[in-house]
Amino acid sequence: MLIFHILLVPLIGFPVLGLLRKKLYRDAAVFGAVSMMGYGLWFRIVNHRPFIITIFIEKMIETFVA
Amino acid sequence: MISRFQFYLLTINYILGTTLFVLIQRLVKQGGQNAWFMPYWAGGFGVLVGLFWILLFRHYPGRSLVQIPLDAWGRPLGTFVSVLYFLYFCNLAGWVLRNLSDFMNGTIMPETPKSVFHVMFLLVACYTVAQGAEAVGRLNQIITPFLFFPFWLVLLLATVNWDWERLQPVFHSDLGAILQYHSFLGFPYMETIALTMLFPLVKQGAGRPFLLGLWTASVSLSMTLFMIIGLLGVERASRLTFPVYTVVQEVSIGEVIVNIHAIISVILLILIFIKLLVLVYGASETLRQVFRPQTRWPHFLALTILLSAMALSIYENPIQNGEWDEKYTFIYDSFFVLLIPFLLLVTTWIKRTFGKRTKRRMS
Amino acid sequence: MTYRYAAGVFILMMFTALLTACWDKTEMNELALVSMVGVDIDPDSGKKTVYYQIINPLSGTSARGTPGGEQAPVYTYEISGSSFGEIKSTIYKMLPRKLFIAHSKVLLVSQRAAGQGIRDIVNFIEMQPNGRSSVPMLIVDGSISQVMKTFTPLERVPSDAIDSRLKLLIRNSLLAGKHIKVNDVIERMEKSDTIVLPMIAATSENPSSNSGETAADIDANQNNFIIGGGAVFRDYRMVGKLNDAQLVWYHLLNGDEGRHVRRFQVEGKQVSMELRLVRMQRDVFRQSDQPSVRIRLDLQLSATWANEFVPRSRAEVKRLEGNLNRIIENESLAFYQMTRERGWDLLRIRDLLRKQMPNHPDIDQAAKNAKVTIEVATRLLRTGSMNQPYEGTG
Amino acid sequence: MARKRQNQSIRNDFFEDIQSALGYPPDLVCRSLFVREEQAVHCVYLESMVDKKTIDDYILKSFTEHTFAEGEAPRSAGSGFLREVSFSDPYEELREHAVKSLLAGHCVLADFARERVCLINVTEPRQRSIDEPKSESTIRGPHEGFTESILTNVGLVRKRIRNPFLRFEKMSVGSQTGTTLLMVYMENLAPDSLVREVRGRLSAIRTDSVLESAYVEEFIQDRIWSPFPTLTNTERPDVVAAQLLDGKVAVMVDGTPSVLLAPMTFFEFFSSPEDYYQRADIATFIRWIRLISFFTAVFVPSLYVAATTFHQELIPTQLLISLSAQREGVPLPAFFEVLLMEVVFEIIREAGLRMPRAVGQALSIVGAIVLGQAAVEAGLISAAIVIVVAITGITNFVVPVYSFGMSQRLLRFSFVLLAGFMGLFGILCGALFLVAHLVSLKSFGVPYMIPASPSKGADWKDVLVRLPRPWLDPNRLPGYIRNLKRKR
Repeated sequence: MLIFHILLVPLIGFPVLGLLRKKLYRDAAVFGAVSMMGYGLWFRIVNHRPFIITIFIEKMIETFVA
Repeated sequence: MISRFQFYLLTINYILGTTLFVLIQRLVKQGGQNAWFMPYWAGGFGVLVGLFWILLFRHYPGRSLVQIPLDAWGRPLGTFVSVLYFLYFCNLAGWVLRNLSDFMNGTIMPETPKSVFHVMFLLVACYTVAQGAEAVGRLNQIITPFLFFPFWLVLLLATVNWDWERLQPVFHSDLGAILQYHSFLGFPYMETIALTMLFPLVKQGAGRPFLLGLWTASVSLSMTLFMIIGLLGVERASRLTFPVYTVVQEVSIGEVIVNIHAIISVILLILIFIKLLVLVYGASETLRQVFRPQTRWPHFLALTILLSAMALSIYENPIQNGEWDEKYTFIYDSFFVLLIPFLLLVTTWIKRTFGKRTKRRMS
Repeated sequence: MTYRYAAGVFILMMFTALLTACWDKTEMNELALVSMVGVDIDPDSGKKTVYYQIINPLSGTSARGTPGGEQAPVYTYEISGSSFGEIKSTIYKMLPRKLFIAHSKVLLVSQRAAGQGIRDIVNFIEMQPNGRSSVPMLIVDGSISQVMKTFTPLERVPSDAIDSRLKLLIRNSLLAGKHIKVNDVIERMEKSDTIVLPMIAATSENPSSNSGETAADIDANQNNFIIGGGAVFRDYRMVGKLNDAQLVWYHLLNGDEGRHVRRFQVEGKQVSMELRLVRMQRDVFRQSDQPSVRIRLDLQLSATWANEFVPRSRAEVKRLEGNLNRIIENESLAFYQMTRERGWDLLRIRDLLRKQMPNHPDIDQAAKNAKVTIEVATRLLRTGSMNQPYEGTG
Repeated sequence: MARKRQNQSIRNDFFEDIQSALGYPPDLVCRSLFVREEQAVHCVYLESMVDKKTIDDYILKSFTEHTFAEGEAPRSAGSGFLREVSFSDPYEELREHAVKSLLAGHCVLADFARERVCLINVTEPRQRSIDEPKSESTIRGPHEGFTESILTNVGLVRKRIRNPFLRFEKMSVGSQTGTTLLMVYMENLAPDSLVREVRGRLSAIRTDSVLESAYVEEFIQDRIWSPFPTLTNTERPDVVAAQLLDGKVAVMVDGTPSVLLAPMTFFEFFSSPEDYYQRADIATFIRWIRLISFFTAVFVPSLYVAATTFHQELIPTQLLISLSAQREGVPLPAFFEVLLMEVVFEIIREAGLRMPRAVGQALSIVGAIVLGQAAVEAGLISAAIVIVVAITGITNFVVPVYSFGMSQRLLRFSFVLLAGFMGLFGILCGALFLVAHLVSLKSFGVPYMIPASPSKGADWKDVLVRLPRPWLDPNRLPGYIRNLKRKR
């Protein structure tokens, strides 16, 4: 858990800070959005409650069809 | 720019990619002795779908799949659709990675954590994609002979265990069952939509090599199935998790040629890698074309984080994956592959006819 | 520049994480190389016992010629449990090294386990991630523990001994066939065919458990096991036995091509002939309502080992061939009748019918009632290094 | 009057100034001759740089024996050798000029009568004779090698290509060293774009010193972070001639025998001009040997590590038993064994290079055999490792270009690391990375992996096989060169 944060937070944080300092706001936003998605998924995996994508899509299809 | 021949090879390897791993067993289960026939009609369907895309791309020369919605539907809706495509590519890439790690865990490295495989492949894939589409095309071109010849050579060596009787009786079992297996249309044929991201980069038009590649891949898939059935028999091929691997594992000619299954694992891994390359290229290009960032590397980093997470959260276990495959693959894929392009085509036509009319009225 | 540093840090961090791949790392001297697996099931309690015969690498097979002659070439570990999966975990109560199945060469199954059914065993073998199901499977006649604990002379690793014996038998006799591997068993059983697996038995009641002693004993029959007889399997269950004479006809009629020498009684004279199958053809006819099967065997004869009598003229050759044709036809037909009486489809008639007439409503019944005719055509092609045996003056 | 005074002051200060500018070097020689009455001719040169015989025989003699008529140039000094600077030029410039010329090995002749300074080229740099290059010896073919003198080298190339289209372009690089570079190409064969590219890169070099062609190589190569050389270097004039005839560009650097050649592609490192000195079938066979030994050198140690520590099922049973018997009692993991032996091998090799030649040979043999044997006997490593390391060490030398062999070593180590962590999977990832790197690499605009990709079918005729020369097009150029020419 701790390892996960130690690994991922700087991995996402430093590039975001670097991009902000270079005033590349759009880059920072894109990078942040994509990597935060990954971060969220990783967070749930590390907690042993993974967000299973196919089950989610299955449910969406079911509701859509019904 | 990549050449037509490179694109042709890329199409073949993309389709064979995970198919040789995952699908052989299910196809044999569904089709019995006649499973080798299935790729032909599914490939025919794939060619039709391909023609449909080519029709769409005719209207937007030089534009890629995610730029077309931007052109047709305007910025906000177009961006939304492109983001959907981005997620679709990521999802497929996650799938590919997961298939890879399942294979590795199931055969040669049972104890290594899955993420190691994911991250390693992603690092290499990101490096390659960062060199541009040319690098992707050339890498594939260089590697293909090293896939093609060893694969068929190994399968030929395996024919010491060949038995014609395993293929009999021909066309006796229920042909309807073959036609019912619609998820085969979705995976791998409809997933080829990721290749359309490369369409504008192919010199002298991508249509013909794409369709030709689809058909070649179907033929080689059919040949592989034919050999698998002749070598393993329907009973075993429909139950083993990785029939291609087992076929080669059981080859032993004399004392020297034993244990050549390493070759087949390497081939399968490389095929998967090529599929991953195309998907990562699709995802990163989507980001680049839609959001137009100025830097490159941070986005690859973000992709690596996202994809490695996706790979772990695609499915919980292969049993659930099997169920998904039977019920939902076709619907899920056809949303991205048939529905959206169809809507795009319709709007294009409407725009064109209305545009003409307004023009005429103006003049 | 920052990116370059960030990339460096990132790659370094990734590599530390990737070190976990070392979990799969095993040095070669941490492996227990299994050469032979034996399986037994106690019919009363259902307790499963697995024997692992593990190669001792230091026993002198090494190229360096390590002074290891005193050591046993293999060690047999025996472990029991209520299921095979369980044994995977409990084996380490005794075994100090990581079990390594990939190079095992032979699978032995005790007769009593075979009688109860081998489906569990076969599944167990096929499910092992590193195991290969292309190993021959033999049925132990008698005590499996005895066979597993026998040292073999000459070929010091018993699995090698069995393996090479089987290879020699397949080439030089019709006592063993090619289709005796675990994957053949699975395939045949899944098609509800029958299969015959070779049997193995220990030659002495109490084999010596000291490899040095075994190696020093001149009598190779004393501490050894012998391959002979066949176990008939149907539906993953052993239903009967074939003796060596019957095995010959079984393998011949199943298309095995070993060169078998057998003595025939021709016109009151004894003659030993080597026969080898050249071609086999099986045709299905529909006669009235019942299908009938005609099996044509083309055999190549050789008088290489005919020390009693070698024909002198073309007429004699013709006569000998004609007689042999008749004898082989009769004997193999008798063999077929025997199997039919016992309800074993050893000629795989059912499979043949299923392929040739897939629309038949009741294949099982048809296979049982099918009329089988066997035609044999032999041709004498070779003589040995003598064209006539010495006959003396009497 | 003023002119007279200036003359006078020049007479007094000129030589003093030159001496002080050079820091009173011991090899500076000043000689004064009285020609007519007191009008002296002063001659200054650097003893170490010039051909004294020329000076004595032709220049000084001509002053002493003949009396020059007014306005007559020294007869003996040929036109190319002579440059004259008038006294009326600014003094600073004059001095600067004189110093530069002295350093280039000229003789400075101050002729006060005619009020001018003659700079006469009488260079004879100290150089060794032409002999066979040590690092690139051949069995058949010319045994000449380049020397440190650029003029000799030019002559060696000219000797092989007697063609008016052979072009030499002179440049000077290095703010401190002022080294002469020559860009050599065949005007009718080399594509313009390539020549322009090389010229551009050479003239963009900003550095203080160039002592060897490697300095130049680092500035003009395509990518810094790559283990693969995109230029090759050779000391053999026949190699340079062959490559020039293929339409390539050579860069000669004064003071070093190694000449750079560009562009180079991956597969060209496996063919050497010697291939054409041998029968075609043999040459083809040797090319294959080179390719195989490249793969052996890069992959064998890592495959060994992967197979013995991760995928034992790949090893045949008998071999596995014997290997595991060897490993019994060895303390180190196989990965460290291989790494250790590889490092030791590299150390021995490096030491063998630096050692005095007689000792070096003994050391490498002693090191390799005795050390390996002793380590096995002592139970530190298993015997198979010694074989693996020896094989890779030997195969490493097969590639004809030394710098390419170096890159193999780096690759080998990284592959061993990958194999140690992840087994076959690691090797595969490394190999894919390598291929991705190779296909993205370019050498002066030429894709590095040509003709494999982008593929040119016809070019294979001279890559994996060497067809007999009569079968090849007599005016043939490598495909990519033809492409570059066509693009123009």
